[in-house]
Amino acid sequence: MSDLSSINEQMRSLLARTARGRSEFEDLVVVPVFAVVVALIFGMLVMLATGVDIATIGKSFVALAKGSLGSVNALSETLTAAIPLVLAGLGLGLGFRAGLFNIGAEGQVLLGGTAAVIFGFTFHSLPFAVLMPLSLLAGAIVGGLYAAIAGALKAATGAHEVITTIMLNLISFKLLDYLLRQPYIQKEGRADPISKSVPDAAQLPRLLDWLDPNLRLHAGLFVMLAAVVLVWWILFRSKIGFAFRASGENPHAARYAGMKSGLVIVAAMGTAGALAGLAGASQVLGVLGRASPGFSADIGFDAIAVALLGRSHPLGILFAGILFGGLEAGGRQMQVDAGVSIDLIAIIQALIIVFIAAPLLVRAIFPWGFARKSKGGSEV
Amino acid sequence: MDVELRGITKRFGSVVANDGVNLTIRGGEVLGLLGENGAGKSTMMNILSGLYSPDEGEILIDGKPVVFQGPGDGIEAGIGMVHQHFMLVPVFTVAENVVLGVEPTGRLGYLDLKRARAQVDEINQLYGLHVPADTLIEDLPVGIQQRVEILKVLFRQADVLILDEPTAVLTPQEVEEFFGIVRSLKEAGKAIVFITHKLHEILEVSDRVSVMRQGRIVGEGDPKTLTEADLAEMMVGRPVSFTVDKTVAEPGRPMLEVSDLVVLRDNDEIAVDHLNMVVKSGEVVGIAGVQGNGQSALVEAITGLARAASGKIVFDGKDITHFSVRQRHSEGMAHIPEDRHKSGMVSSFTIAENMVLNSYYEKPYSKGMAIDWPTVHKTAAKYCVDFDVRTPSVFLPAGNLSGGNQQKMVVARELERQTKLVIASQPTRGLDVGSIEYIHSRLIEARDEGDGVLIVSSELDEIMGLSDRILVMFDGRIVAEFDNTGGKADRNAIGLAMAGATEGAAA
Amino acid sequence: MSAVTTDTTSEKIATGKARQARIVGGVLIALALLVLFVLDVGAGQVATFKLSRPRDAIVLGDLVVPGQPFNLVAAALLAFLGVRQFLRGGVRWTSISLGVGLAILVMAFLVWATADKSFSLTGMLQATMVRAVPIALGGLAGVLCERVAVVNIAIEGMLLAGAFTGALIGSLLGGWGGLVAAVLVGGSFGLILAALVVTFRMDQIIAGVVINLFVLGLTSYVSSQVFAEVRSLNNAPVFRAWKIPLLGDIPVIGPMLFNQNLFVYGALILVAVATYYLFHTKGGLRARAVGEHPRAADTLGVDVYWTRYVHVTLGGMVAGFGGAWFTLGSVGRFDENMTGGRGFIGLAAMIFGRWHPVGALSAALIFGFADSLQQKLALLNTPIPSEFLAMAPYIATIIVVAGLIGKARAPAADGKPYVKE
Amino acid sequence: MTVLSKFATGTGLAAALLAGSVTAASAFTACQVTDTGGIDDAGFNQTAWKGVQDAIEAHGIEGRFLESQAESDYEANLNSLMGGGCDVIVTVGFLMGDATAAAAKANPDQKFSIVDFAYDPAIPNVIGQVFATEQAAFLAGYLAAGMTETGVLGTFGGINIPPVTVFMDGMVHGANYYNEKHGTDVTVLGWNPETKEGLFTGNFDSLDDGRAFAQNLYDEGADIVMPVAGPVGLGSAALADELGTDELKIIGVDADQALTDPEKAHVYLTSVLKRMDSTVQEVIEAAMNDTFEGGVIVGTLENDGVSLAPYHTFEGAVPAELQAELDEIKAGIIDGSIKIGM
Repeated sequence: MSDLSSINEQMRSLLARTARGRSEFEDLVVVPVFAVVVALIFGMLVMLATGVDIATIGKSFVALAKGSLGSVNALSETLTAAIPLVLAGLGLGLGFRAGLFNIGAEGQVLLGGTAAVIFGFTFHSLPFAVLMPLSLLAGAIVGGLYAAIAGALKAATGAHEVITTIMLNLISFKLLDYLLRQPYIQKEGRADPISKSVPDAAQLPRLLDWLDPNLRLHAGLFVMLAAVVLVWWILFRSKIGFAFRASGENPHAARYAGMKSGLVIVAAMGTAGALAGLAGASQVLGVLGRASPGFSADIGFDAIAVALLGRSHPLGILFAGILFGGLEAGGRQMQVDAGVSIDLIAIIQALIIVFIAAPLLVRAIFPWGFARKSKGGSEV
Repeated sequence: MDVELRGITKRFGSVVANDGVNLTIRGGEVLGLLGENGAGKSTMMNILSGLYSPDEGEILIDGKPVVFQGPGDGIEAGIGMVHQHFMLVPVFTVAENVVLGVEPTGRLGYLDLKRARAQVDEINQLYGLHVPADTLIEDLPVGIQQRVEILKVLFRQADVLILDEPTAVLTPQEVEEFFGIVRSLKEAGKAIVFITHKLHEILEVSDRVSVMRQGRIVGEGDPKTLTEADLAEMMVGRPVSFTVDKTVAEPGRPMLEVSDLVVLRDNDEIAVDHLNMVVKSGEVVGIAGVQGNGQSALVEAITGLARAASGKIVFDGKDITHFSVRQRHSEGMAHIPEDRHKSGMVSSFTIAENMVLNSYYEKPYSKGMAIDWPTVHKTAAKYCVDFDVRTPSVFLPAGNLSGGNQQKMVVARELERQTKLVIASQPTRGLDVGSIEYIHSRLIEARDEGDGVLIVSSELDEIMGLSDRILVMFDGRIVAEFDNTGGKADRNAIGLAMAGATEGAAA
Repeated sequence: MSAVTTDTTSEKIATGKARQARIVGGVLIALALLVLFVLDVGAGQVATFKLSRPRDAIVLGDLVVPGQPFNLVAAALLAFLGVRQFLRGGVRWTSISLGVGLAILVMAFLVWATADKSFSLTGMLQATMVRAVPIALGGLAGVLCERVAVVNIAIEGMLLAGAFTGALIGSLLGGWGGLVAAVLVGGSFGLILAALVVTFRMDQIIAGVVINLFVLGLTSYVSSQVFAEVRSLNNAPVFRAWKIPLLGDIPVIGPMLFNQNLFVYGALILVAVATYYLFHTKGGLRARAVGEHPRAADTLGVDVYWTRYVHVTLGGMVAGFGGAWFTLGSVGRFDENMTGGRGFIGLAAMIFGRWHPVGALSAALIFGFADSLQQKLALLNTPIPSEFLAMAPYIATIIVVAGLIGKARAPAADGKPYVKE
Repeated sequence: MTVLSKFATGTGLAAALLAGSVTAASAFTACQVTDTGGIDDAGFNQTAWKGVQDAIEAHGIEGRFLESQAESDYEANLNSLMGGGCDVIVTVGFLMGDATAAAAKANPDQKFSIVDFAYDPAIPNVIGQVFATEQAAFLAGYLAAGMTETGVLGTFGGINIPPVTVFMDGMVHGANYYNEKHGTDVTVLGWNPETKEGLFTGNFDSLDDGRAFAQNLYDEGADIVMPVAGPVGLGSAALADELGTDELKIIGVDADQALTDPEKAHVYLTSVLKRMDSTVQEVIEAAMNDTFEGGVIVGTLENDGVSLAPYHTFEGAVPAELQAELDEIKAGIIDGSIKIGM
């Protein structure tokens, strides 16, 4: 062994953080930017192919921008759409980190939202300060429990969560149809499946209605931001998050290290489901005011894309969710102004993920965008 | 058939696996190819068999250059390879495995399994392999599986057979039988490349030897005129002694007592069968045995990864049969797992994270529900210095380290703590000699500090070199025990016990 | 030596299989109680099942089942099977007993639901077959892909693409043109999936999810952007039922199997061909080897990438064919998201059917049966909420996936990319 | 009102999209938000849109529409039209009732109209358009009962909501009235007006369900089926087309489906019309002429807001006596001498 000072020197150098490499930058910034740009171009080609003329295409992109960023209302809509996407996306991202591919966010959103509604109107006499948070919590708990079913099955029997969560989604749709017909839940005087309304005291207050009553942005925004911070802390600072990540990267090593794999799976699934349930709750308490069949509107599926685009990192998911929220709000404007179907947005979203999830593909298509010695990715 | 490799170079990323290798293989001759792990032997043979294509250089068969696009071309040219990790489909029968790729077919692509069976039996007869054609591979013992591999190669009428570390899974007696098969193949005019890192095997069976180091051929010669020491020096690049320096053990109180332990596999088969054993403090106990005789299950049961179906495990006087992995860990049990990539580390995690992989929840690394990262980083840096883990930073992913440094990282994590019992499973598999020596000395150091040390290894040389006492495991039981003070245990008797013969010593 | 010790230990240690046999026994006894007390038919009530339509060539009388005696016998049979399982722990008979038990349960349930009413059994079986077709074809597509170790979550998207193409090209070129185009488009999405996961090593599940999103977006977009304006592009001819002479006139079975359209026959033939191919030909052996141990296959000269490309593309073509059923085999018109998750159910059918074409078909028939039964129950006004019946197949799938009833084994390399170096 | 061919529908839409450039002078814009069935559902969304198109043709105004993908889109879609320069916003469907009310209350200066919903109390800036659909459906049920050969009729709905079940009610009551008058025993499968339960696809978009449900009813003996599920009914029509109209006939709903689904025109015995096109146009005209006043427009047999469509290919098949009875019943309903569901 060498003398003390040289050991200290060695330790100091070991503890020096390495600078972020070019490849990491490409991965985190260049590829996503690329993906979005290419997907938009492809969207344009699709429009051309379906006989939309150039002027209308131009108009639709203007509308896309205007509808997502162009006004207070646009921004409000973008953020409103982003809230559930980010919340559910955080859950999925956390699941991905733990090696769980949870396709079931949709069902968790549905049941979580329904639970929040039921809790809300059941205890309608409680004051706002109690009822609103508890309703959110009810949504989170039910979403978490529903997801935990898939987790428990995986932990106990090895049943693959992709299949079980797909099945749980299908079950949740039927379950919701059934629940919404129950006299206790169904809105008075209605024969169709629709729940009673959420009382005012359970609603997430709208933030900007003093400006304009049509601005729907609600206090779920703060729930979303808090969730971003919380998930970041869980993943990268907490002990349980360490176990999540270790299990996700190498379940054998996690088991060897004494992490109870079953517990980790159930906990990760539960947390993911709780976030999805929260997404559903914030949607009903902040936007819809009641539950109806399919009120989740594919939030759970879009959130998969959001989590992938955000690289399962809480901050990435925040940005990705806002981007997708913007696409949704802008897409609506696109339909109004240019008469281009909002389904175009789904195509663009799918393409974004293709390029994100297959960086090899991006590199194959655009070899000149990568691995150059020059700094920065501005050549994109 | 003669084969010549000229100037073969192969790179994986920035690593040069083969660097201008020249090699000649002749019919009716056994060429021994010797080298440490990572010297580039397997890469070269994969190039020869067509699995990889070389970046530079050429292959000549009987003087004519050939280019292999894929393994199919290698087979076509008469080159067959028996891989170190068997290339058999477990849910297929022997016949199906053998004919895969060269299937006898009828009309409409109909797979003529009857004909396949007949052809398999024919070769069976010819070389005396005795392999049942209709049994599923997963139901066959390892030794027979290897014969299936040879059968596969012969079925394709290979003239050049490449045998990659074929003896790793065999008992000494099975090795003898295997050498018999090799000799009969040689007599039939086949060219054979025998790859190993075991010196005595080279001397026993090969007609010519080539030694590889760091991707190059560093020496060639006639085994009759070479000694083990010569070969070892060529292989490592410096004189090495294969004996581990250690004092006579002073066994103390029993650290680990296993009694009547039964462990089941996933399919309810019995892996460990009413096993009894003791490891005392201050001694190294080695478990010898052919892979697949329940060693892994035994280690898993002791460390808490597998459930004991019945029996008792006592650790330093405390019954830990139903303790969790974590409880055993905090009681002072250290575990160096048999496959570091699979279970010893998380490649994408930083070295620092790996250093606390199984202690992150304890003081001083945890505070409340969170992890105290500055402490973790400092500790990791200290461990790296102490155990000579060579890396520029503890923030790099562990996957970036070389194999030897990865294993040193694992050993550092396990041995830096206060431990009472060290369980090391295949602690030096796949490492270079330098790392092997280093890890061996740390294990002996642990013993000298009063730990009980249990070594499980399929390398009999390693067991013989390290252990004070040797237990032989066969079919889930300890079938023999040998005192190895001063390395005096009878290698031949151990070999017999490994093959299941019980007339030696009783457990 | 080892044999003796094995025997002594197996007495003491309860094996998983024996435990499973006891669980099944318990389940069967519970079912017997269910039939006895819940599916309790009033005395004298009869269930009438219509076997023929008035205009059928051979007209059978109605099948009239006395409700109470039938269900008492059913309960007794269930109880017998259950007790036998429980006591004897007959490991070999476990799944058979359970299968028989569930069949008895379904019959008892039908008798109970139909007590003093009637419905067309033949019609229900025919509908079962029809509703099973897209699921079976989706499942078969899954089998082809997963046998070479590519997980295909994109079956849903491929079905949808097939349905869309069938409608569009069918409108322009007629039914056969539409069918060929649907198969080709399904195949090209298979090819895209193969390219993404084999060549670009994208995560297989993500790739599948993306294809689903993309197809849904694209078809919905074109449907609302183009079809809404030019209706003639969305008006394809429908393949009518072809009655096979003689066979089609057999009561009950005839309408179910021999008086169907191209897609039903196609599905049955494809299942037979796929079974022969996978298990009795050279190509099938190689494909399965690639799914189980790709490196072994590679060392023997089987081109793993090529094999995966081919089979995933074939799977896509089968799914494209199944998708065309929605338009060319059913309604002649495309509508947004008209496959409604049937691709995912096909995936479940594949697992339910243990990665075997015939298994996938059988599972699809079970799903189809549940589906048509649900419609009948709505007509019969049973007190059971139809939602629960609709859930039953999904719950069954979860139970199968969880291995609670026998463990299904996926191809060993399933879902893992193969890196050649 | 002009009959729209399929191409006219297309060009009409295109004209609407490009309305800004074509009719430069107009300042008035009518906007429509569809429910999840889509603008081309051959049913009530399409019929309502036809009303807008008719207004475009008649008055040279601008028209826009916005399709809802899911129920949760209703509010968002309405929102994105706010400040978008719509002079009147027409929402289509009972399910949009809550969203429309909320938007109307938040935007008292914006004129709204909703199809299939009436507010009680009325909202000053919303005109509800409701229809006495059961009157026309009653006629359809009577007609079907007179035409059936098997003595079994069938119906099924999209989801169990009043605008759907009112059709089914009318049909059952019409058939019962026929039984009463003729002493026959015609049954209607798929709906029970007393328990308010029956056969529902649970959606308004799976055409394949439409086929399967019709097949189910056909298997049970029905030879005339009325699907009340928007485009889902097109699937039933496909089945009838395949089986032949001797085996199965379809009664269309909302629009004259022999016209909106021209390829399958021959399978429609008749259609139960809800003339949303005329009420929508009426609302637009009211908004243009500043006579817009919150409240309800009710379409009845009397004001031709609901009616039975022509029989088209079945013109010759309906016996004259039956037609005479139908005319008589229609008069009876209008003068109140026949009460439906009594």
